[in-house]
Amino acid sequence: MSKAKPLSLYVPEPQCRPGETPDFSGFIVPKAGAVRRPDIDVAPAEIHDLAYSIIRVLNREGEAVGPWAEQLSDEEALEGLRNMMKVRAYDARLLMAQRQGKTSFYMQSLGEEAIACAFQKALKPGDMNFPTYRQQGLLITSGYPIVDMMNQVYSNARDPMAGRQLPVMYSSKKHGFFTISGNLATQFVQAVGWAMASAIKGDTKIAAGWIGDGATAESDFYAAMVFASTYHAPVVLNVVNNQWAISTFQGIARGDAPTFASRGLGFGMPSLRVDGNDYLAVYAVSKWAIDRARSGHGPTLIEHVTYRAGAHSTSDDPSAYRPKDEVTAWPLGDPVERLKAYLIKKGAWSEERHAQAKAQIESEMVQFQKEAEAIGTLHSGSGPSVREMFEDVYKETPIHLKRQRQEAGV
Amino acid sequence: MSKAKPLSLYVPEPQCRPGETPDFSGFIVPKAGAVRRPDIDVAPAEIHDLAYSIIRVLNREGEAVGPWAEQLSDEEALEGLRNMMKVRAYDARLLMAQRQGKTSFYMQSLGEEAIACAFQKALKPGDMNFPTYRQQGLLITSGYPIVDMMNQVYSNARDPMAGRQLPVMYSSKKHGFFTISGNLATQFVQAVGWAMASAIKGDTKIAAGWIGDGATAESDFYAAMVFASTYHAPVVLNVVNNQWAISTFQGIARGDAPTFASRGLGFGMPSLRVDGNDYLAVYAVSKWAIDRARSGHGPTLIEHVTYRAGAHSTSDDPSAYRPKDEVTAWPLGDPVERLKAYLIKKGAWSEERHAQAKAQIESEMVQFQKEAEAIGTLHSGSGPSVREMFEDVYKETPIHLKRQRQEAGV
Amino acid sequence: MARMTMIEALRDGLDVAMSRDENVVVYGEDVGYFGGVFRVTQGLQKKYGKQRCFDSPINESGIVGTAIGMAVYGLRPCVEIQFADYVYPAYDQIVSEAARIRYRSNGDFTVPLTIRMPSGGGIFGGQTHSQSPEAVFAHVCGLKTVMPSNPYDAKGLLIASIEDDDPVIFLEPKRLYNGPFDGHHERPVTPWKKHELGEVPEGHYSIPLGQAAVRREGADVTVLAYGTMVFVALAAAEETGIDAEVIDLRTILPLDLETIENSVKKTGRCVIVHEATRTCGFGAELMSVVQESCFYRLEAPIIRVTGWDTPYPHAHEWAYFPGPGRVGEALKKVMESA
Amino acid sequence: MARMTMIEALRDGLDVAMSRDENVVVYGEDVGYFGGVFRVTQGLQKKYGKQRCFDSPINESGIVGTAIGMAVYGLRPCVEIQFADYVYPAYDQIVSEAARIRYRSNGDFTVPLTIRMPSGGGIFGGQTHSQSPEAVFAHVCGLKTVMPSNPYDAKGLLIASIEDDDPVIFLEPKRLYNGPFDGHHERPVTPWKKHELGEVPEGHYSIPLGQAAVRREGADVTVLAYGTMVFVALAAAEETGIDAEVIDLRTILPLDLETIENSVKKTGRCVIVHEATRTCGFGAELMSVVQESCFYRLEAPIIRVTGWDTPYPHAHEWAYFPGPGRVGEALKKVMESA
Ligand SMILES: Cc1ncc(C[n+]2csc(CCOP(=O)(O)OP(=O)(O)O)c2C)c(N)n1
Ligand SMILES: Cc1ncc(C[n+]2csc(CCOP(=O)(O)OP(=O)(O)O)c2C)c(N)n1
Ligand SMILES: [Mg+2]
Ligand SMILES: [Mg+2]
Repeated sequence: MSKAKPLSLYVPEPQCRPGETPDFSGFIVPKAGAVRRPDIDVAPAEIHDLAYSIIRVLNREGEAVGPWAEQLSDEEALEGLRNMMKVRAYDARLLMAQRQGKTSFYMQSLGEEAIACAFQKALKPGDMNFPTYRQQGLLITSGYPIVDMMNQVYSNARDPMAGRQLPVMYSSKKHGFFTISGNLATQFVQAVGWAMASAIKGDTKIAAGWIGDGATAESDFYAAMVFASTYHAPVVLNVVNNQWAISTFQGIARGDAPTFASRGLGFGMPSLRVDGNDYLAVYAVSKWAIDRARSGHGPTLIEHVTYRAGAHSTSDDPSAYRPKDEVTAWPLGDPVERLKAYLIKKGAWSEERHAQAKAQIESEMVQFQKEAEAIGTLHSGSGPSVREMFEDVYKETPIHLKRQRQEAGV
Repeated sequence: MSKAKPLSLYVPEPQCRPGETPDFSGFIVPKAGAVRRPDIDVAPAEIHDLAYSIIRVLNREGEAVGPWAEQLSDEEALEGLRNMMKVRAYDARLLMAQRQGKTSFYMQSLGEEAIACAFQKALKPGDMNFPTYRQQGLLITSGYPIVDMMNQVYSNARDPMAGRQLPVMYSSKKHGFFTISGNLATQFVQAVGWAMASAIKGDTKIAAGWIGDGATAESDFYAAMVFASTYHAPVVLNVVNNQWAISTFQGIARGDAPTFASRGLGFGMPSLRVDGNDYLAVYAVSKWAIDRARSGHGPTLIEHVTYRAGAHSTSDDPSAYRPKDEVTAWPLGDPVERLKAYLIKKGAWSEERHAQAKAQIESEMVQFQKEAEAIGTLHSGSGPSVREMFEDVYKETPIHLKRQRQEAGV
Repeated sequence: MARMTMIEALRDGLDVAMSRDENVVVYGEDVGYFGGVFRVTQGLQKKYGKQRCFDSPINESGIVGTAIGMAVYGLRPCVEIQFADYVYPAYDQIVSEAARIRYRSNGDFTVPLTIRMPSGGGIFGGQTHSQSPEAVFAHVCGLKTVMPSNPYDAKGLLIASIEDDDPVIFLEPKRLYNGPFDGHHERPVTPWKKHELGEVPEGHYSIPLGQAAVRREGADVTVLAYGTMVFVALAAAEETGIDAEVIDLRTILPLDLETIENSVKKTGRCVIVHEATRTCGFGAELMSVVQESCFYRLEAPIIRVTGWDTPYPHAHEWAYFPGPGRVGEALKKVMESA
Repeated sequence: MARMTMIEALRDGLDVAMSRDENVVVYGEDVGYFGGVFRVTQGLQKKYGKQRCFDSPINESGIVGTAIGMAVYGLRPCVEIQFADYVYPAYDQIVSEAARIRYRSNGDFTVPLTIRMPSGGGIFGGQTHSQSPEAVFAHVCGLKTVMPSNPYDAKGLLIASIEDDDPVIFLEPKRLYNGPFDGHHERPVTPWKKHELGEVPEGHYSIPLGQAAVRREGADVTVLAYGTMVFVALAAAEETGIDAEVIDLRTILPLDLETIENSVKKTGRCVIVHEATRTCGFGAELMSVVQESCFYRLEAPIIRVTGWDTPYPHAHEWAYFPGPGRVGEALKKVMESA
């Protein structure tokens, strides 16, 4: 090297910003059915290519094709469709409730419903999810009472979290749903530890970690992979790449790697990328990784490729940082529409039945909501006792906290 | 999956333990000269194979072969040899001084001298290393006064760190050597930030991060790669894989990945593996990565493969956890012996001149040591003023600290 | 002179610092194009370019760690942690590195770094958007810790922090971003443009770190407060009619010992207010300092009014928040004693 | 009954806990085959197998994070952080997760986890092998924090911590590992086998968390200490001839308020000793608690004797360490006052 040119800092930018035309031409979508399906005990080194492609089952014609297809009966697929519709209807109600001032805050999963709904379907009772705030689909699919979810969002007297947690931070051991943390990525490591515990005890349960594209940049994402790789933990590590982390496009977290799945390769971990808006593909890939973990072959990293169709949260307005119509340009479509089209094509479903089901689910939600609101919402009706504020800091309340409770007069 | 078998926790173990015969048969050593040499602006995706091999220049016959050879003149190679000999002699003296109670603690770099010495040679003035405690070779190669290193090890009145730091935790901005931290891996991220600053300012300086195999497990190793990858930071990220992290073999940190270099692949970063006991190879690979960074092509991860021939520190006794003769079985030999053999084979050096040089260097070290000891050692002679304890906590000493200094009566 | 919100004042402070010194760089999560979730950095990327104001990956250790490297290089980074609740992943870089590099290198390397973060509750943010972690920084020597209570101070202290040659933790009481909130959450919000401390001079000025401000002179009792609690304390004084001297610390560390000691020596009584959990909070240090230097002048036990030793709850935000009612009770109690 | 070093007592405690409950697992850096750099876990891997005692990668956040997951599963992990100075990378997992999971899940998930770590100075470990970080844990509700001062307590408290259903930070004063060090570094080391607190019963016993021990009864002044400072305080009492009541806190949180308050109400004077830096250290909380509940009984200002607000220096270890000389001066001063 002779005299070097001045350096300059490279700062990645998304394809387009507000006012520009959405452009996904750089986003390569392989044909449905094109990616091979290895055995679950395959050596990770032999499937590096799967980290750079996208496993897809549903093609544009609404057919399920290729080696990852044909895993679910029509009944099962229909149940999946209903679950996704429930999640969407639930989100819509609560989003409106927040706008009406009935709670402080809400986060929806619009456009990403297939991922949590299909994954939960592939789990067994006893398995444990370590979710983020955008996996309400896990809870709804596992049959957690929707009215209790609403009670929590309203922080009312029946709030299962006793008014302590933010609206969407659910918890249910019984439903294999670990208490959501407000802190990103911490739960990814805990999932690995939980899985290690299952192995230490000689059980057959597996854990699932969940993280967003943005949060993969957190150090705990890597801590999790280090431990999972070293101890062959029976865990499935899910990255939900919905393209955005609040206002930040996924390129800031991903850097120069072409995909998030490829992060797993340096840990000798099978790393797969799946069409996250394709219920059948998500189910098949999840099942593959879950079976692999349960049969002692260790961890798998899955990147679910999707798009955050809504705002980050009720505190966010995405029109400030991305084109409003980006969602319509998104090449992987809508998960509900795609599964619906598949079922209709197969003759197992129809536009009419769909419209009926939608109406029925929505009226159910209204019913639940009435039930919850009859108890209370954040600022009206009956709330949890103030005493609850002082409980469960420890198993037994120590003397200094008892004194404080006294001071508070409760 | 029908009924699953009980899981069990996999815990990796080294090839052999004390009392067993050292065995490196699983450690594959490619022939010197066998690995290709891409251009410095190569696309990272095209050189994944370099993360799984070992770049070597010196063959068993003491010849420099292959595309990475012929970078250094005989004079330069000789200088490298002398630097490595100095480091070794320095270490030996201070190790003994610690045993004699002249200081509290010491850490040598026996067997790893080529890495720091060759790397420093490839840097330019103004570049900055962010070293660990085992890169004294950087400092010695850059011409830092050895007597000052000793003054620090002795915490005497001339200790450049004023008695504040542990013996081996050197610092010298002037010599491109960032103050060593006792905390592993923190400095790796800082190196990336320093490199980003150089790019922000439009300068041409580059940074080098240093980390051990064990410490790659730390989260900050990954934080560094995330930032380096995203902003194309002009930094060289060095992993010194000396097979051991205190008593823990490298497999615990590495997990199921075949190499540490491969950790870089998921960040879209060129990731090279080099024979760390081959001065010429380390120089060539370092130069490649440094040139790449300086010409704006971004970061490189280098895994230097070596063996920690000594104890972890003076507080450690490796015979409790690894076979005593493992070092003799180590397939990559000794860096000093290998470079010496090369120079002798080329006719630029001889056994006699080597013996002479060794004696001269050792007597120089004795001289420096006398000089330093004339000032003081940890428990005798003159030490830094106690007032120093209260200085430099802040630029200006705030009132509460002044009061404490008064209370201490100094 | 313009009246500004605290957000505008902070933005103006960054703008002034960036325009005067090209070594000032600003980054953090969502800080670049969008301008931060509280919009403090809005417009800076456009004005100063992507190289000086940019989005970072979501990795707090990486944000602070890279900023340390930049500061060592010679820049003056001012980074944002999106909420103070999320600073803990960076705690090691702050405590083990930023705070100690000057000392351990004998002044060879220094870290002129400012770490901004919104803190405190009152916005129904629940346990992960409400914390006040000042105590875990105040315990660490080598750090300075600052918390402004109004737009004027916010700008002046932020500029001083950026110009300071040591690492500064800059806590922004987010409940004060838009107005001088006194804890009466049931009343309409007062905006800063109706408050004289919303007056923010144009251009450069700075408020020295380590100097408290007496917000209300009084003879009966000294109230030590900072951030949101300053207005709560003022409200409590008005409402109880007790002639309290309300001191706004502004800088938590180094502490303005003189102002505190002089005041307590005068009043003989002291109430300490903070929003953080009580045990081992910064109130304990304040109580100790007062006890140590004013013991013989104290006419009643010093009282702490603080957040309870529980996580910040969502539904019971106002039962948790140390409001004017609780502070008023403490004022009455400290006046009754002895 | 055998006399043991504190290392042996801790090992014995782990052994007892592991043999009684197969849910107890032990891991950390170098903890498995080698038995830890201080050899506390020596022999446990051999006895209980690799699945219950193993080496971990060097990642403190990973160690604590995985242990939280295991605890949630139903295990009782007892993990080692090699030095307390290296716990900060795990601070987020401890503060934001372990401490809050019971609360935020309304008791649905719990974290019976013990985090052991050697702390304190006196071994020429310099700034990164000498720290005492108890204050940054004591401030966090949901955590318990323990520091034994002798082999008997070490075993009993460790067993109690492992059996506790909440997360416990277990700080081991490494300078006491081999003997009851009183700060007279110039004198030969007394081994535990010459001290009655080196007597360690076989098998299972436990010392309830939250109970202090009065190490020396006295009428003149109460000394609050823990860990290494207990023996320093005892030495200072002997050497000054002041009839001090020396209280060994044993558990830092929850604090044994009763024992402390009763003693200070009796003596009317109080000296607090700890090795950590002063500002916002746990001594500030102790001083506050005593001030709050014993104000009218205090005859002199409470005094803190602590490490200085500087990093722990290498060469000046003994000028930094709060030795019996400094504690003795404080005792004299507190007796002279008023
Ligand atoms: C440790 C931490 N840092 C920052 C935040 C603030 N924060 C909340 S959500 C979010 C973006 C996360 O994006 P991503 O991981 O892609 O998930 P998504 O919201 O898209 O589902 C940020 C920065 C946080 N909650 N925790
Ligand atoms: C954060 C942190 N955790 C633990 C330690 C204790 N420690 C010091 S050196 C070391 C082993 C490091 O091994 P490696 O990275 O392979 O470097 P090597 O000593 O082999 O050069 C450990 C665990 C530390 N210094 N910092
Ligand atoms: Mg996202
Ligand atoms: Mg090593």
